[in-house]
Amino acid sequence: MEGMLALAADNLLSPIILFFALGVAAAFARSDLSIPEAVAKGMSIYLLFAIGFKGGASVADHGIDATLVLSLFAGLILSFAIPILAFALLRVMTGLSVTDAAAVAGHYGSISIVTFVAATSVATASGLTTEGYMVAVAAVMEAPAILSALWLIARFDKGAAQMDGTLIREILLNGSIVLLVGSFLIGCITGAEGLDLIAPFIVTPFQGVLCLFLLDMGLVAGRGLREARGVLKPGLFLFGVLMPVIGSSLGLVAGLLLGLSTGGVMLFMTLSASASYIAVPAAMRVALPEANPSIYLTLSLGVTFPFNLTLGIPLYLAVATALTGG
Amino acid sequence: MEGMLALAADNLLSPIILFFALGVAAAFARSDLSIPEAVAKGMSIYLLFAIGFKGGASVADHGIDATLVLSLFAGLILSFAIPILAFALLRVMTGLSVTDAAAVAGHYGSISIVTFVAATSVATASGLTTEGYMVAVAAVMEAPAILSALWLIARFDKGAAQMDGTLIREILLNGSIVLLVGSFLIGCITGAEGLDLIAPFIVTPFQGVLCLFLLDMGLVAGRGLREARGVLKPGLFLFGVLMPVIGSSLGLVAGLLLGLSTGGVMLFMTLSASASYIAVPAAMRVALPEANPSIYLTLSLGVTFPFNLTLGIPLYLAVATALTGG
Amino acid sequence: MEGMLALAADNLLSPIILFFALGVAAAFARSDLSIPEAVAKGMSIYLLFAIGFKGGASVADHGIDATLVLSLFAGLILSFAIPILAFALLRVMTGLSVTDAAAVAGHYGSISIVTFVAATSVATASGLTTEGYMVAVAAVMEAPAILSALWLIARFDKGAAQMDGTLIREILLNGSIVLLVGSFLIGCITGAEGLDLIAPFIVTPFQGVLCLFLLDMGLVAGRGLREARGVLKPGLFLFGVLMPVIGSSLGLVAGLLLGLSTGGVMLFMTLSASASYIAVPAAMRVALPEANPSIYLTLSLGVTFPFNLTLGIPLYLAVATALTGG
Amino acid sequence: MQTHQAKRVAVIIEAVMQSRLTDAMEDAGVTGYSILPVLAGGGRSGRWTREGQVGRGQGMVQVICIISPDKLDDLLNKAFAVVESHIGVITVSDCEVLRAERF
Amino acid sequence: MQTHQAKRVAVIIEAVMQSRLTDAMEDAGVTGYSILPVLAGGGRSGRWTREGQVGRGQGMVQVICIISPDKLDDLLNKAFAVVESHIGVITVSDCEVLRAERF
Amino acid sequence: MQTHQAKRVAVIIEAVMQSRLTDAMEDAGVTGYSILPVLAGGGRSGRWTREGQVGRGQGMVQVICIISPDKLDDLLNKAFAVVESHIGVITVSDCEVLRAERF
Ligand SMILES: Nc1ncnc2c1ncn2[C@@H]1O[C@H](COP(=O)(O)O)[C@@H](O)[C@H]1O
Ligand SMILES: Nc1ncnc2c1ncn2[C@@H]1O[C@H](COP(=O)(O)O)[C@@H](O)[C@H]1O
Ligand SMILES: Nc1ncnc2c1ncn2[C@@H]1O[C@H](COP(=O)(O)O)[C@@H](O)[C@H]1O
Ligand code: NA
Ligand code: NA
Ligand code: NA
Repeated sequence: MEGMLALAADNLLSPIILFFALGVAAAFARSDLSIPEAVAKGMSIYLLFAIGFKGGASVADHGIDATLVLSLFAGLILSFAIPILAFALLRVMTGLSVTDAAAVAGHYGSISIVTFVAATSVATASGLTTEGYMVAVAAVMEAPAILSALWLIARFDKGAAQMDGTLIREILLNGSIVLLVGSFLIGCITGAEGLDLIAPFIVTPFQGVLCLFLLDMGLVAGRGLREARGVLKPGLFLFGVLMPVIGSSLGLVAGLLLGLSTGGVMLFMTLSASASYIAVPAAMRVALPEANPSIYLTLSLGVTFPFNLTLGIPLYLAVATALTGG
Repeated sequence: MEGMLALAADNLLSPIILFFALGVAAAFARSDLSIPEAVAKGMSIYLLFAIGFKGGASVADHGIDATLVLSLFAGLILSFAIPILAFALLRVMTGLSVTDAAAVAGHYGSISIVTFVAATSVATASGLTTEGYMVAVAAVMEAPAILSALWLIARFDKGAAQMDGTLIREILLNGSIVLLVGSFLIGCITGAEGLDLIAPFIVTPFQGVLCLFLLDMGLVAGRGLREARGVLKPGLFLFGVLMPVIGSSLGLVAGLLLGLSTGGVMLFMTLSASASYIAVPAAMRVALPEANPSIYLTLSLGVTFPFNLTLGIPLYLAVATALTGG
Repeated sequence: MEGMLALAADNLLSPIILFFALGVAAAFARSDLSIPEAVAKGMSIYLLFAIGFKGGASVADHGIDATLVLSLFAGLILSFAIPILAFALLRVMTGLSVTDAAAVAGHYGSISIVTFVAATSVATASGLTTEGYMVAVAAVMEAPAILSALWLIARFDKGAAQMDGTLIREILLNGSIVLLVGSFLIGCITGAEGLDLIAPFIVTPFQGVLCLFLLDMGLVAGRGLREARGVLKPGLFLFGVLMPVIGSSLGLVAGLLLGLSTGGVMLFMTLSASASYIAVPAAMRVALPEANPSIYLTLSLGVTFPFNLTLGIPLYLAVATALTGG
Repeated sequence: MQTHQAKRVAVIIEAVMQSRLTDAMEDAGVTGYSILPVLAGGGRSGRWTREGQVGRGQGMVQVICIISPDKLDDLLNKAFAVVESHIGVITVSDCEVLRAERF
Repeated sequence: MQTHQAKRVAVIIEAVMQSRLTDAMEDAGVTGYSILPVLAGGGRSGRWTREGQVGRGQGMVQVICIISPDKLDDLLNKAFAVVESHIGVITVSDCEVLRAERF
Repeated sequence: MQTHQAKRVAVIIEAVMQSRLTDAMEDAGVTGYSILPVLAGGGRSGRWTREGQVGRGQGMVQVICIISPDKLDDLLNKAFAVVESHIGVITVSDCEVLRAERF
């Protein structure tokens, strides 16, 4: 417990969190500090490229085993299942319409790659090794949640959702999925040799880029919170901090059943706890235009992301350590 | 003296100066070489992030002392005072209108962060250590000069300036100030540990990014000089090379009184000698739309910046070394 | 021969080729994966900056000799000559109009800098040293081919080309030529010292940036191939793989006559084999608006570039090794 | 100089709907269209800006299409079918063009 | 298709004045506006381009606002008060819109 | 508010021809022009996008010029001479401007 508080404490003082806070503060103070869209996109491409490749290289290192396949499968199930749980919770906890509730629910079944990266850093910093294929699990968990959300709509609010083949393709071949999976596979193929070649680009400077990227996320999140003041009712806010904890417990169960390492369990918890703010919002604008974007964006980027970053990750680490006896 | 000439000579042949020259040459030759706006902004964000953080980390290292506070205060005074001196000088040396003179004066009270960075590199290359908090002094010196300029207008050309609360906020919460100060504070908080984490991003590649950024500055400066041929009268040009020398002498006095290290004195001279070309021009467009931008942009970016980069910095270093017996 | 197949094989599995393939695949699958224009331009500026500087630094190291001047001259000749050969070939092999044939021919006399960079990596990986001034040869070969193409038009299709002083200046002071030559000269001037200063920026992360850049090229090439399905007739395709082989043999002769190192010969072959997809297309749009861009873009970026990347380079390396007994 | 009557249709639409709109336009037989970036905006659903944004979920683009008047109605119907349930603005204005044969 | 008369107000204004203009527009009760980037330009005060620029001091943006004719005058007055002492261009043109209730 | 008749000339032209067009416009004595980016487009010569593009060979820009009606013809002639042999679209529409003295 104490250890966990200590961990939480110096997690709070880690550069990435402080830069996120700086961004939020700058946005609230209405500073004109901003990072160009192209640079922000460039950084996110860099992050996907780097973690995908590193994950693949480490798989090439440790070899493929049954757990890998089972983990992917478990991720798939969780991504499908969590939105349904979230939807039920939203209907009881908040006054959201079916459409809004389904849209929000979809975000929580999917994942936030930056939260995943932050968790990986914390794990590494605490001397834990993590299964490289957790990156592939992350990729697998991105899209199914969207389908669940659309199914919820079809189920509870006949015909509201606008679904077509193009949309399915857009969801499954989403840029970040393609880049993450592609880099992962290339990492698998080229292995340690490939990693040595590009490590000075994707390994050593990684933490620095991550800091700048979190500054940008802070700016965007802060701006969103300022715009959406009205939206954030107590019930919603509560959901935003409760849902990740619930999600993480599902990830915990999966991780334990799969017999993952302490680090792996923690990452599975983090994936299940995190909410998407890139892939899912775009899909929702196409499929559920009536759903209010400021609700799901504020919740996922303004509440759940900071919660996971600051308190969630240390919590998941502590629990994973305790229960895996790692 | 000789040593200084030698220093000036190989300063002139340093990559950063050569890349600035390349940019100017390309612009004069009307080559279509150009760096995308987003990339240029990205590099300037990188530079502010890096020097702010490094400065903070070194303060965390050496601890805070009275000199820090006094230096900030001295910077504040200089930034307020220099424009008034510059204004007087402009009125006697040039035929500029009150408005144009005040606008130009504001630029010289403020600072150019790249000039500061270049001076730091030269100092380090000459084996000098510099006070990390000079970064904070740089931040403090950015804005006050603008207020001085507006005061000059109010004083000598009643009601010409368009001043309002929004403008004050924009000036004080200017993006580069917020990023520089924020990174500085985060550097202070996370200290050596934080620096180790992101050094491969902000320390080792720094000089290379600086070269590319100076190429861009050369392109912009060269384009500006080409556009503003007519503007640059002998009197103005003379001011552009005289003012930094005068400014630097004020910085020298301040640095000596504060008892800064040789490197610190040199940086204080550089800050006082340098002229803004980012924050101040933007503020002037809002507050003094009648002031002719090509005058202050050409002077600060086309004359004073290259002067400081090539001759000024070695001069300030030589003087600082001589007078601190460093 | 066997050695060559082995080489070709693991060349095919090198990260840069796999990322190019990933890009092509993503484009064909119509994924929305894309790299912002500003980031793509930023990466290409980085690559030109880096190889130019490294080339110059190595010349500073090994000193200038007669071969340098002769190599530049040889490059000039080849760039002028190859288009004429290509034009003749196109007229017999394909049904292209004079205008289209001339436009395509111009691309093959010029060069692709990324192909050159890829070849350099392969050479280095095989423990070969290469003449640093080959970068200057690359720069010299960019423009003359355009003039040849325009001459061909003037010769065979009176007055079709729209040529003027501005265009000549645009061609000769093309951004990539200026940056490449400028960085090369600065590398020469600052030498090993300058290189040490910025090596952490231009050397160590280089391969990683190259991977991302090839991902982008794959995306663009794939999109182009999808758009231009109709255009790529068998005859054209054949030309796209035959011409580089022919071009490389001319480069081979030149390299042998010049007495270049094995690596140098291989690079000369690569330069002669590669086709431009940046400088020349832009010039052709201005000078030969009637020429169909999808023909020359598809050929150079969609056929010849991948051919050189995958099979060409190992072939050129094998031949150069065999004939220089290196 | 000889000019011809034409219509300028400008649609400010969400970036995520762009390809759907241009597909619909090609259905309607337009000979061409151009897509312009929109940096920021404000409306009944609040303010937004692309600054620092990574995802495509937020933000609009402007699709401009010059067409001959006789094709207008078909285009509007097909375009509206796409925009209908989404935020966005469709405007039509008169303009004159050179090289009428192209529209 | 049923369309309605509206006005298209396009203001090319310095980037530094953007937020002041949009605030003024919201004052004037516009229901929305869009901001388009301007890459470069030329005028009585010379040529400019955004290429390689870091500061916001130089450069313009285009603010587009579709409004119902009855709101035009108020908007122009409020917008002009902002632009008056600055460089920039205000144009008004007629257009037709779908979904008139939105303007 | 007092406004004055003017013409809005919008030319969508290849990026590589931009400087040639603006030179021609200055020849024609325009008082100013603005250049807007175009992200993507489609036409008789196919679809294109700037995404990931390094070279300037592909892609268009939109050049906007507000002029007084009396200068229109000269401008169109000079502009057309540049665009004639290239792809691109020239449109002219009526608009009203404030500060007519500027055009
Ligand atoms: N009257 C208008 N003029 C120009 N752009 C508009 C207008 N109304 C809406 N928009 C654009 O469409 C977006 C969504 O509008 P709304 O649905 O009203 O929130 C706004 O953020 C603007 O970018
Ligand atoms: N007639 C015009 N048409 C289009 N844009 C213009 C016009 N006049 C001025 N501008 C824009 O406004 C900026 C400042 O104009 P000026 O005050 O004339 O220097 C120019 O650089 C252009 O971007
Ligand atoms: N009718 C049109 N409306 C708007 N933009 C057009 C139109 N026709 C062509 N364009 C633009 O001009 C480019 C070249 O057109 P085209 O010559 O028809 O291939 C297209 O890709 C569009 O960007
Ligand atoms: Na989740
Ligand atoms: Na100063
Ligand atoms: Na070639």
